[in-house]
Amino acid sequence: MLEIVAADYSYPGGIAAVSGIGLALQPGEKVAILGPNGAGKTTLLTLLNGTIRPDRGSVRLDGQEIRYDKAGLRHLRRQVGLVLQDPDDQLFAASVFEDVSFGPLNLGLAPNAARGQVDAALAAMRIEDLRDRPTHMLSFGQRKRVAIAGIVAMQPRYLLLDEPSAGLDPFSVSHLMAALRRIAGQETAILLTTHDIDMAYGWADRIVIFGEGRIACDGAPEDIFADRALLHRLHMRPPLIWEIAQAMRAAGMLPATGPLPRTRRDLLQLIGHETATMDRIAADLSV
Amino acid sequence: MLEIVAADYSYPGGIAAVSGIGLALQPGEKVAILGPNGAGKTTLLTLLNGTIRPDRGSVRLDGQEIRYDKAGLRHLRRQVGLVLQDPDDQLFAASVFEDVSFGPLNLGLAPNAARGQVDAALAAMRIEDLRDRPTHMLSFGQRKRVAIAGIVAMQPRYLLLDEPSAGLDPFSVSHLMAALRRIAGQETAILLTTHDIDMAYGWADRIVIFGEGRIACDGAPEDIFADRALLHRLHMRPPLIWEIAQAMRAAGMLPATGPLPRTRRDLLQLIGHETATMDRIAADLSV
Amino acid sequence: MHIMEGYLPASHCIGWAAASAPFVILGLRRIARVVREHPQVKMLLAASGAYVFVLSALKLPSVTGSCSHPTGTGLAASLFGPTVTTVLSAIVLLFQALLLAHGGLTTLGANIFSMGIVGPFVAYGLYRGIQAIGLGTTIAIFTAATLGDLATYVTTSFQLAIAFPDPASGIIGAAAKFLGIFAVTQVPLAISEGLLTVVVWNLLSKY
Amino acid sequence: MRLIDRNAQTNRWRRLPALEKAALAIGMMTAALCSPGWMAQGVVLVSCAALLLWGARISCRDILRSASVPAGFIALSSLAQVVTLQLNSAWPVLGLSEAALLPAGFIALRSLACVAALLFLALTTPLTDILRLLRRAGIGPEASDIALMMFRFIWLTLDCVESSSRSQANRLGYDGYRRSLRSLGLLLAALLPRVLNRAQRVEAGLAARGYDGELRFIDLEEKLSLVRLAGTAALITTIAMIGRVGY
Repeated sequence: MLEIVAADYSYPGGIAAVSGIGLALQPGEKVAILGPNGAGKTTLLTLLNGTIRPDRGSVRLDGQEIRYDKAGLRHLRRQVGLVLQDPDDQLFAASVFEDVSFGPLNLGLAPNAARGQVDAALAAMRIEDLRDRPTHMLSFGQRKRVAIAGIVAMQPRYLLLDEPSAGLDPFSVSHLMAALRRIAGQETAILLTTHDIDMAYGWADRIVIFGEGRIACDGAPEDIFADRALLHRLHMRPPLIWEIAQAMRAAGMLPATGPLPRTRRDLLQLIGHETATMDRIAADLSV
Repeated sequence: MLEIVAADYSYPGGIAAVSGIGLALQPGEKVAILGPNGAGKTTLLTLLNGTIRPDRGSVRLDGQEIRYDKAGLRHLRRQVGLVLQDPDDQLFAASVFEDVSFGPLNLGLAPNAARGQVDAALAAMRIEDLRDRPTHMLSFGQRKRVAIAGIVAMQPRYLLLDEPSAGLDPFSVSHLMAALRRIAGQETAILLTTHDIDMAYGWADRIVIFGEGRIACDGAPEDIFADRALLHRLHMRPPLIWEIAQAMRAAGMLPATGPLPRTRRDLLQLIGHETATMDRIAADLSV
Repeated sequence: MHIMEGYLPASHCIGWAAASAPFVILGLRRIARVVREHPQVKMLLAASGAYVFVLSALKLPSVTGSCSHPTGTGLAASLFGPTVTTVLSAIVLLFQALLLAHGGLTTLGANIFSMGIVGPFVAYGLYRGIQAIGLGTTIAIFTAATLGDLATYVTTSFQLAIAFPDPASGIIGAAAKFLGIFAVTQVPLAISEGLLTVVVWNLLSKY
Repeated sequence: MRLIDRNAQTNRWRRLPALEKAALAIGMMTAALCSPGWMAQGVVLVSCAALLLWGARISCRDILRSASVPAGFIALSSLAQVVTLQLNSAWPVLGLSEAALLPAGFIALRSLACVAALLFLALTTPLTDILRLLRRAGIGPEASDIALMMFRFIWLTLDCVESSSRSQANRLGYDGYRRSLRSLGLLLAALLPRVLNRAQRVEAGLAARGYDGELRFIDLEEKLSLVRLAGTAALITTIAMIGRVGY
């Protein structure tokens, strides 16, 4: 388990970035963090991976408080991988393969083992075909996937991603989320930040909302979005699908019980299903 | 009218960015361009503002083909403002006010007149409070608004924006779109690129879809999204609101005629209205 | 390695400023000429200057474990030639004084002389010379960057020695003292900078 | 790295004319540099500290932190001065010169006073204001435009370097000397094309705003005040006279 406990962090100059935040990430979980620009989401990720050190509070891995010396950070970063928002900050080597092998080689793996992990990461991100391409000739979406592969190749148990879907077209986003779903299946926990509430609602097991440097709420999507007063205070809107489904339920167009649809497909099916039922009823009546 | 006619452009190295594109922008219009990463959307904007010159074809302002000498470009850029995606590519001065005053001064305005246009632009973008702040100490969302103000202060008749909503949280996006709606009201045409299909659907009078360096379609939102085969070929999905409304209409939950809802609020009202009607009917029946 | 604000007597400050001025003016003229022909060079030089500045503010891993800052002028001189590097160095030194309080305004002339003139010219001369002999680019770049950096440090030590001669052994003795004291950080730094410049150069030539 | 700039951008005196602040700083620096006596240096040191603390309202901690690096260098150089070196015997002999103690102390104090004057300027005045001053003084539009853009590019480049080195550290790129050197080399090599590319994009971005080769904007500086200038002149004259006395 990766935890942050009662942590404060202020930027030089005294501006508080986060205060009193606490969060625990269980193996295998899929968690999405929402919140406005500048609310402290990125700060949380960099705290969790030891890049910055909390002014107060602590970060714990499997119950042990992490140490900020070389060995301690090395231990932490083997298990906690962080993908930054801008892929250009993360690609250095001339070719995709070389770049993705940077992490595994630094882990001290033998060339053959490293090669295996690189190939696995390229396969997980579905970019085997980019293997030998020069990094400076990739498109934005490709660079983004290569940057993620660079961390995935280190096989962290906790994968943190800062705005992985930012700047991608919807088709690339759905590909990326599918890749993250495949990776999360293998005992890896994923924690990502996003502005895309609908995507978060369809993907995450758990949603955390940040507001003004604090964690405003943390829980199952159904519970979070049911609290209208809270969302209003945070200037947030519930996911469109959730809101429409709620309105339809209130209007009697969807059954009053049962799980709410999470994705576009779920909702459309539900509407179609209802139609089918209504058609059947209508047919029954007309008999 | 700002037009581009049968234009081709290839990047140095011979990779075609756009080919045979044609588009006309009328004063006062609100147009959104959709399309995957790398389809040529940004290239179109830079062609329209004379930053790059088409290999074939032409760009015309009010029927006159533009000249690419100093005076010609000066004339074009007085009327056609371009806001780049990355605000850091457009900001250079030390403080917000100084930076926004750059464009108006370049137009040859006297300091006092320039000052007035700067203040008007800061007010239009609702960033009067940032007036005195150093540019390199602003957040991403703030820099984005300052970059737009820098162009708005030049009071162009055609305002082009490359991915204005990218990287912004939903609340900031709705603020930004409201600001753009205010500006568009004043005889200014706005053309923007985006990946946010739902936002485009709610905001634009006209939608243009790019695919592989060509304009795949251009027209009213209702017509564009009705062509399922085309969208499928372009790996695009219709807006969620449109799709749900269609499904509900097909299921008989919404009336078969009348305009489709464009925004979240429209749709929710429509669902609520239907409920009210049904309640009324139920009440009538029970009488 | 810079001489701090107020460390040199007024006469030395004026003297070194006068010695540096012609080089700076020469470089400015050259830039003005190039900018007139290719206006976009202005932005490229600004970006390169920022690169050199940030490079000089980076902490460099050092073999002795201590951290120090490279000058970056070896790389700049190899890329842009020595006269342009002099102007960029002058701006970088002004910025270092006003953004980091490294060096100073009164000692600007002396620091331009060591870091903006002697360093780049030595580096550039070695780079061209060694290439001409045919010893290969890697050796040329390493030697140029390392000795360019060392030349800056030797010059600074002599500038201090002329200002503060040793009561017993004069300027030579004083220079030996300054060289000795700063050698602890500067010699490993120069080697690191040489190695780093080679790594960067080799990677850049791949693009 | 951002400490001095942050204060320059946010202190209470940031909008005062750069000319006034520069006149005060350079006047005090000159007075300190040219005074043979100890007292003038002390007065400069104290006045600068007082002006920074109570005038510009800069925190004591930030002043000390920005002075720490130059102070370290001054200490190291002074060490070289108090040590003597005998070269005329068979071996070079190091010794401690008592006679050199006093002059070395004086140089250190003078240097500290000048650093204080430099910090007064640096901590109260945004660097771009100083560049505008230099431009008015006639250093040529090329150099001043390059310097102005360089200032902007420095922050962009620094952001890139910080994120990039963080990302390399995330992938364990800074374990050991060899790996660190290689990682830093990779970073700098990837950075240069990025920075040059940025220059091209900024060129296009400014062109969209009517850039024709000259950077101009309306500044927010306050008007020159004769009262403040007179005060400055009086302070510097007093320090120069104290210096003349010779203590």
